[in-house]
Amino acid sequence: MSENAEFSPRIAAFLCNWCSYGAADLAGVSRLQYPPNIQVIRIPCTGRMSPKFILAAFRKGVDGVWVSG
Amino acid sequence: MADIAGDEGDFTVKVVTHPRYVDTSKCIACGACTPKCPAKVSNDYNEGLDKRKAIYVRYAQAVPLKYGIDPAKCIKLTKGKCGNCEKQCPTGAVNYEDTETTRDIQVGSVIISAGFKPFDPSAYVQYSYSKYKNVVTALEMERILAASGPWMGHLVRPSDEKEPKKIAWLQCVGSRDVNTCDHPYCSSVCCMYAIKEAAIAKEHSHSGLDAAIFFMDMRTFGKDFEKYYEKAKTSGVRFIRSRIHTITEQPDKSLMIEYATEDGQAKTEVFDMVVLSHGLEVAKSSIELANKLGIELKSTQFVKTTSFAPVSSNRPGVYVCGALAGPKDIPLSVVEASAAACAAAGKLSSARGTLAQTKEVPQAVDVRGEVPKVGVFVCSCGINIASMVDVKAVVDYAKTLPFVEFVENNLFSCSQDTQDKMAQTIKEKGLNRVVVAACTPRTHEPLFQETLQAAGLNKYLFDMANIRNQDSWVHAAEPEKATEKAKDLVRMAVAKVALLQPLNEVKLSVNPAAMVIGGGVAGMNAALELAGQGFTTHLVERDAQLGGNARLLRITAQGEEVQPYLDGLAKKVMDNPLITTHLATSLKDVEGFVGNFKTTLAGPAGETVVEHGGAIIAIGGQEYQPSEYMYGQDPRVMTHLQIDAAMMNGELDAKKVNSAVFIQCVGSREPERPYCSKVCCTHSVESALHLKEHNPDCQVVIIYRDMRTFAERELLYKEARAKGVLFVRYDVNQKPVVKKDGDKLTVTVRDHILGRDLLIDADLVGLASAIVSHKNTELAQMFKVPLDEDGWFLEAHQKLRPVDFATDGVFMAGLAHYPKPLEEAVAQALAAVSRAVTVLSSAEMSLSGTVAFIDQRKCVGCGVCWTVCPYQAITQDDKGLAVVNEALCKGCGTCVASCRSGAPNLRGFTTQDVMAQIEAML
Amino acid sequence: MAAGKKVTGAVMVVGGGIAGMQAALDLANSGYYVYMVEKGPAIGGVMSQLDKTFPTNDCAM
Amino acid sequence: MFARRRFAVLKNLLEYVGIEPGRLHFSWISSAEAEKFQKTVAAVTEDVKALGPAQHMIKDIRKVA
Repeated sequence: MSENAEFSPRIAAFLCNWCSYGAADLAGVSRLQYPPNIQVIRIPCTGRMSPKFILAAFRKGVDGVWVSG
Repeated sequence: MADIAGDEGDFTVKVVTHPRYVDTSKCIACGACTPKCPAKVSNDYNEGLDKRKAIYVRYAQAVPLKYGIDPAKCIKLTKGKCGNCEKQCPTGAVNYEDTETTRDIQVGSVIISAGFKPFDPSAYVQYSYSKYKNVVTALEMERILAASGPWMGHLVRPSDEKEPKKIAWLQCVGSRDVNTCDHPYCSSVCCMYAIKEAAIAKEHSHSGLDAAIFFMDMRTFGKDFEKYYEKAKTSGVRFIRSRIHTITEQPDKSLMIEYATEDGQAKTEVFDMVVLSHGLEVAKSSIELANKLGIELKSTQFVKTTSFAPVSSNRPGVYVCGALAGPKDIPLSVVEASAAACAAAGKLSSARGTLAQTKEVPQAVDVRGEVPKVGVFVCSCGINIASMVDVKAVVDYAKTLPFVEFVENNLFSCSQDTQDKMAQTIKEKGLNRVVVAACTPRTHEPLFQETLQAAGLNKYLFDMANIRNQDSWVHAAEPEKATEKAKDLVRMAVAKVALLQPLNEVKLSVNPAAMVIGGGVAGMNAALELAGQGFTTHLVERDAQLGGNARLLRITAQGEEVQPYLDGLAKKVMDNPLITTHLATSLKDVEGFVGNFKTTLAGPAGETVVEHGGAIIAIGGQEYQPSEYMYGQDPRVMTHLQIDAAMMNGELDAKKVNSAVFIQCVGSREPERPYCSKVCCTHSVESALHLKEHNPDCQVVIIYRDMRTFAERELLYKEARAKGVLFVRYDVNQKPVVKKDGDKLTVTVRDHILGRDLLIDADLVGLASAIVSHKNTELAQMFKVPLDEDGWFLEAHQKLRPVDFATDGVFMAGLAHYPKPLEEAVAQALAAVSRAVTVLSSAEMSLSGTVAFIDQRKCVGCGVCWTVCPYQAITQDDKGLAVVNEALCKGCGTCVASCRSGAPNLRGFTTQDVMAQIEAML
Repeated sequence: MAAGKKVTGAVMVVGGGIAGMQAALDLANSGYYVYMVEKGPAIGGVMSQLDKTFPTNDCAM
Repeated sequence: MFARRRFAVLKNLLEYVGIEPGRLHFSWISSAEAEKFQKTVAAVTEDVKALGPAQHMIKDIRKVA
């Protein structure tokens, strides 16, 4: 799988404003390094997460979806 | 604070500001200074377990998030050399010339909340804290377990940084001990935090940690504490009833503990690590401050207050709260804080609003229907963003995006001058949407929203692209990818912002009247304070007279007589022109929401409707009616309240009682009531002391499971033992037995120390009967507030919002929340008033614009949304369709995600907004 | 309080731990000007050093 | 609570239309758990990387179907 080694996936990350989004901010403050593959969309609460968004993201062509409350 | 002059209502306080050597108005907390600082200093935040620099911020979430220089450790300030941080600082905030300043401040009241100092166990020879590396304090253990601690939350012991497999916690270090440290009191919180640390350490452990807690009495008396204790037992935490006398270090730095079991056997056990559960004490500086201000302290050095005025010091206008006025946990500290705020404000209500400032906001221009004209401001954040992200490339890219009218790069977007310039640009270029690509909206959205408002734009026409915290700072090794990601984030933000519509913040008028439900000690205090601050108050009491459970109480733990106080309180309530008392009345119906409640009362004169802006629930609790220990079968078996009443009305003559037995935990800590009733241990000790006082020859035996005379009540327990009251512990599986033998009443109990049964003849058997809730589900439903499993009202947050509900405008106080002593009920009453006044004192309140709305053309009235709504903000209208009450909606969006026909939507986070971001993602 | 006596609509809170912060917030939200005095460089007190809090195991921060 | 239940159902649906379960991740991280956040990002990225580019449900879904 030599091409896979080059493959850099695009991942849609839906983060809850009060929890995971805050953790992401704190990771920044602490300069914790992680791969740049995630694209963050801030949502007010995981309750707002509609399956529609997940389907739309896959349809748009992302390689993965991560929902974190 | 150096000194106070003047009197209540008009104090002049001298305040000394110590130099920080960093200008907080310039510091942007970028952290560039710290890596270059050559001075390494023991990190007091991590209890000295690791190092920090001389220029530092106490912790990553510190407020204000501004650096400061430790003058004792800074090489420039001590030796005149270095100056590295000044060179590194991009904003010129470092100022080595900073000096101490003194100023006088005029205030009406002073609240002292100087807190406590964790007891320093260095002086204890038997624990060898300063000698052995693997003996740590509980606060050090907190830092070891914390993700922000020296080992990032990995459970390791200090000597070799290896994971311990066995840890022992030793209780009562610096508490309940007059021999070594002169602290006779119980510190109240250590039992619970030790269990918590043991449970968390077990979670962090990879090898199934063996955690053992060595204790004298387990004092888990607060709300849900007993359940926590039981859970820890089930999860394998070992509890050993013994006070440790010797620790010896082994060659591998492990620690051997020697202890004696309850039946007198000597045992030894080796642990990898020992945690000392150290208590709370008053700091020397606080004692000095109190002495200087003329504030009276108790023998324990905590500030003296009374049960009836638990947050007032002896000096009028000076209030205290938190651990300075006695060892206590966080919820009670928060309660007292609000109570102190209430008391401090009570005397100043004539000057309310005279000094507080409100901001003027210009009328926003209507941008609906206009073509979006987006302004993008890309921040360099000094070098925080610009060193990793090619800011210029991001600016050029942003110019190519649809609807973008103007793009600009700023060095510091958050600085005041940039803010002013930004507002100017918005007006000049006619921008109607704004994106700031900078740090995080969680800290800076409100600031930029103010700038929009200042420029006459609705503040919801705004979004941020988080290119610092979630980009430049975390992808430092990949600048190209970080730049690409910044472009992606800007594109997504622009796509969203173009769709945003101005949102209105609904303004609600607030009816400045309050209702207090329950006319006991908590309810009466709440009503009096509300009236004292000028609010019309309705006090509703189910009984025909005021007073509640306190009518049957003799004295408080501090020895104050309750009845005279209660009579005075009731008289003050009846005489207060602002308080309308509704006796023999109950609630029938509650309509409305915060600011505008409409409550129907049913009383002797029929039904009346009362309008009010807020409500305080203080319905109290009741004494459990025992079915055990021959209660009701022999008049000599009595509950606490019966004994108190009989002592007060003379039916029980203490001089004539020759043998009394008190049985603890009657109905408490049982499977059907898995909680501790908190007050009964102290109550039995009070009654025992009363009997001993009137008849020193009386034999008094208290049969208990754990003596929970928490905080300074421990002194009463000590006094009782000194006066010859006998304490015998029983096991829950081997309860005492009360029998009638002819005319004789006998109590049999297994003595664990002697290993045999004791038989006691008794003239009086006192049952420490539990406090049970009224389980008033009707009232809970009327106000849309929850009850817990045991029927207590459930607060919004057990630590930080102990008298609030998740429902706005409704608060609680007293036993309705959980069993508690009188002074805590009074403190809660004042706290509830303080919280209620934050609502009642504003003529109108703005609600967030981020609320749900329903497109009724799509709604079929299926009811899914009002079922899932966690705030009961959705109801059915007369057509059977859903409507959102914006006053209750918190903007979580759960309704939107649950609807199958797409009728609800969330303003600011509409389905279209999120879809636009998804579309713009790649 | 006697009528006509000067009353200042401001309160000083000494200590910026959890209790001090709560008292200050309540007062400010009720229309009083609040001065908070803290001897350290940041507010938060001892609670900011705690990891989790009992009995809910919520993060103290 | 509702969210969790909904996602359990969705995962089955996605698998049915041919999206590997490893492409969809859920987690719960508190605002203080920066390190957990970092680890989770790394883990999610690794998992998705291992699966290779998404083949199904991209824009030309009709062709695939």
